[in-house]
Amino acid sequence: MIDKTLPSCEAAVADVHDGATVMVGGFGTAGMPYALIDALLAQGARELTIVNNNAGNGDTGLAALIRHRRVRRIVCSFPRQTDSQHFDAAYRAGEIELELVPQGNLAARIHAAGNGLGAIFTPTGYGTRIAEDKETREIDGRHYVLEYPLHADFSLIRAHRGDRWGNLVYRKTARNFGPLMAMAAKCTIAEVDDVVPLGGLDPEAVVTPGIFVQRVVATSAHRREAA
Amino acid sequence: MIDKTLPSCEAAVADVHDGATVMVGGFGTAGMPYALIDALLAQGARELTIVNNNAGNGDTGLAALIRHRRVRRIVCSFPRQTDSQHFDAAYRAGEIELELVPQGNLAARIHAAGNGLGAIFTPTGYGTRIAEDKETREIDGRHYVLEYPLHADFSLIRAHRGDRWGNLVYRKTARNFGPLMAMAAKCTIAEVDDVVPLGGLDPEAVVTPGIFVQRVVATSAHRREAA
Amino acid sequence: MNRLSRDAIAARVARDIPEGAYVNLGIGLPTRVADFLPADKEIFLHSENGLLGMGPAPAPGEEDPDLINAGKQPVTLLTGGCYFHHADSFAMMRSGRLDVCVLGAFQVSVYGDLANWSTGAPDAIPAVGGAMDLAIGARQVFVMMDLLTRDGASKLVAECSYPLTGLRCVSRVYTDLGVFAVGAQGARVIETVDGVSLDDLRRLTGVPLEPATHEENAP
Amino acid sequence: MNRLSRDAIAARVARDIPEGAYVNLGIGLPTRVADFLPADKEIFLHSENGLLGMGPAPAPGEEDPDLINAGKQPVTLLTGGCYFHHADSFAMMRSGRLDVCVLGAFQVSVYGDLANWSTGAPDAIPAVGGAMDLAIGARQVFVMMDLLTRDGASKLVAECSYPLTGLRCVSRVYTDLGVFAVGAQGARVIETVDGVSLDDLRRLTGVPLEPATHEENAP
Repeated sequence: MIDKTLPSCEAAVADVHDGATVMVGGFGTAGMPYALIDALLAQGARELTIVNNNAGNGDTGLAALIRHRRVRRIVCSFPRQTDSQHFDAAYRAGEIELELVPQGNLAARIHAAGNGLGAIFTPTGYGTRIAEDKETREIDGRHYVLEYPLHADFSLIRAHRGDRWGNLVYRKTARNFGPLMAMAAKCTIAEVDDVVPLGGLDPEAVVTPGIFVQRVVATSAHRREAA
Repeated sequence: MIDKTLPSCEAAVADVHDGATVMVGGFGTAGMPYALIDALLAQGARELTIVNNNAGNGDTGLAALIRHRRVRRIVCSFPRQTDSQHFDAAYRAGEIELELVPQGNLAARIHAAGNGLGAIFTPTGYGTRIAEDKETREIDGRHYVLEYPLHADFSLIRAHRGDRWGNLVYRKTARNFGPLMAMAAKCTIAEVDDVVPLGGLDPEAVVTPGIFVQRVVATSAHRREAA
Repeated sequence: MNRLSRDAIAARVARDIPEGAYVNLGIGLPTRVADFLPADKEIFLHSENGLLGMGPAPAPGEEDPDLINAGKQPVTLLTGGCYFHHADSFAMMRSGRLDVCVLGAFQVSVYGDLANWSTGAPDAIPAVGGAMDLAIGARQVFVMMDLLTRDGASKLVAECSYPLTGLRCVSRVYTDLGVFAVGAQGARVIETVDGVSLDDLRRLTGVPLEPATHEENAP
Repeated sequence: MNRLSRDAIAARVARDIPEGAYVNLGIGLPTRVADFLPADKEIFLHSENGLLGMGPAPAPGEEDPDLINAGKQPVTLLTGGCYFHHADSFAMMRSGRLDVCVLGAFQVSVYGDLANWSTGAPDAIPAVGGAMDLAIGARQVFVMMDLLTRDGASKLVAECSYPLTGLRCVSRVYTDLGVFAVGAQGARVIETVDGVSLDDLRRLTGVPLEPATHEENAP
């Protein structure tokens, strides 16, 4: 019997190595896998490359990882926010490297990795600083920039429900980057509100098929017994 | 009030012009929009370029379009089957042009159009006849072929249920190319078993958001009243 | 000189959005356009974080942290709306499915170049978000902004001095002093607010301005 | 000379598929492998037309024309299986998520080149389907075939004469006379059927063959 559920976030992130590239789901706080990030913080891995839309909000989650100097490099679209003080400080101190990627290109590059493509020509960013030193090409009268896929060693994502085969559904706009990041990592770890028995998810409505997910952890207080 | 439903397939395909590129959903017979194809046949448009996984089965649907010499060119992955006699005859008579595309590249090229990409580097077909005369590139030690997006003027697809905003859900493996083709055409026409009232589809389970669909026709005998 | 309030600019933008349009309202000022869309018309609001058919803010106490817009504010979903992931969401943009996108700007050139993501200050932390994707991803990009900076410099310019967000992407500029069509032909004045003349706008902006033709007047 | 039946070859392939593997069984002969997968192990069958967790053929009368496999035969879905569109389905392949793909072949080279989509006959109508995607899309590509054609020519060759499906993509070849590892090092014999010697295989195939090392024996 295949059971991808794990009893704790600690167990789920135990093998994240120093220097790993870790995608972290979420747009702002919606879909942010807080329990997995807390576990990663406690686990202690360093020199991480983080891929997320933002660079942390407030003092918890991704912001805490940055505050504790676990992040060497961040790939994101919108680091600067009113409550991104820990990133701001690390960046100004030269302690963190930033690769700024337009949000749609970020999604497309993660998706390109998940689709096994070698590179894509995307129109976003053409003629701007973002495309400086990048290969460009005119195709059918439109200008494109060549962008490469973003792969990860681990993806930490938050979903609504999962089953022991790793199938996932999300909740509202907390879906955001989760399904893409699940496709782009060697090891995808999902924290979910509930683990449901096999068959508890409508096969027509599964958003992330289990083939993209290696580990599932229920983090809700009202966790249910799995199949 | 926006209502994308139309009373008949005839009305839905009335403006398909001679020489149009028409994507036709379906893998074999699953997801094949038979009623729309019949209407297109009756409508009479000629010199069509058809994009479908196959090149018609038996005497109906796509096969009938070919038999009636409406198709100048077909882009597909698997034309030759035991019951593809109408394509076979037209091909051997030099009356139809064939662009053979591996099935995954076909999906990826349609998807690239739907994603607004200019081109993609895909590994499939590298080193084979399919890639002859195509640009190739080695990226991170793997070989890729440059492939261009497939766009369409019209996509004719079959879905299970739809609403007046064009949201669609599919049924089992009849989903296949439908969601991709909906994204790649200027005008997507969906035949559905039932039009349901707005709100009748779970917003978490909508597979094709209405933004990708221009026209919806209920073709089931047990058609319901829409919202 | 008469100036339109920000709400009045938002209302003016709303007038140019037809029923059935798929529309993305950028973070900040453009969000206000939603308040002026006619209640009797169905217009589809897209939020790039993954929803279509965005409704108004929820009643107090009804906020759901999993249901937010691109500005990370709580929103609602209309009946008939739906959710999707980021790749599909930006596919809608990149493939030209959005009819209108409304954005703020630091500068817009008479040719439709847009600068709205960075002032280029050397010590600023850069952040682009979805701005570049939106700039190139809608059939029509509407900018709403004050025509002048607080220092009186025109934000409608011959050439942007700030870092670009997108090349030749803006079609209309809605300001407190007038509405402009921009593009390959240069800037055209579609309308001015009461008491502001074409010559006033020429003087304030310092760029060549002509009245819009009949065709340019049609949004 | 002893030869394995096609079912026996299928059973031999099935032995090398571990629990939890994601597996695509190509159209035709490879489909039979499903009949020999152990009932007490969970193995995930993928069908490229858009399902994962494919179950056995339905009972007569229970067929659903909307639930078919890549060979267009009616199938079932296991509890816990799910549906998806073609782009996601081929994303699973291209991004290396399939552990094993089992394919038939016209020829396999000792270096793992595969020819299974066209005989190259000038009057043939070409059809490739998902063969090229599958060839490059699984972590391990297993080929099952008879070692010899009806005319006695070896299908394990130094270099494919038929049009290629994929370069250096096959890892193992399961035949009626023996099992081979193929790859950069050339062909190695993992096992022969009873009564067939290594020298017999060398003579029949005409290609250099060595016994597999311990490492090469591990699937």
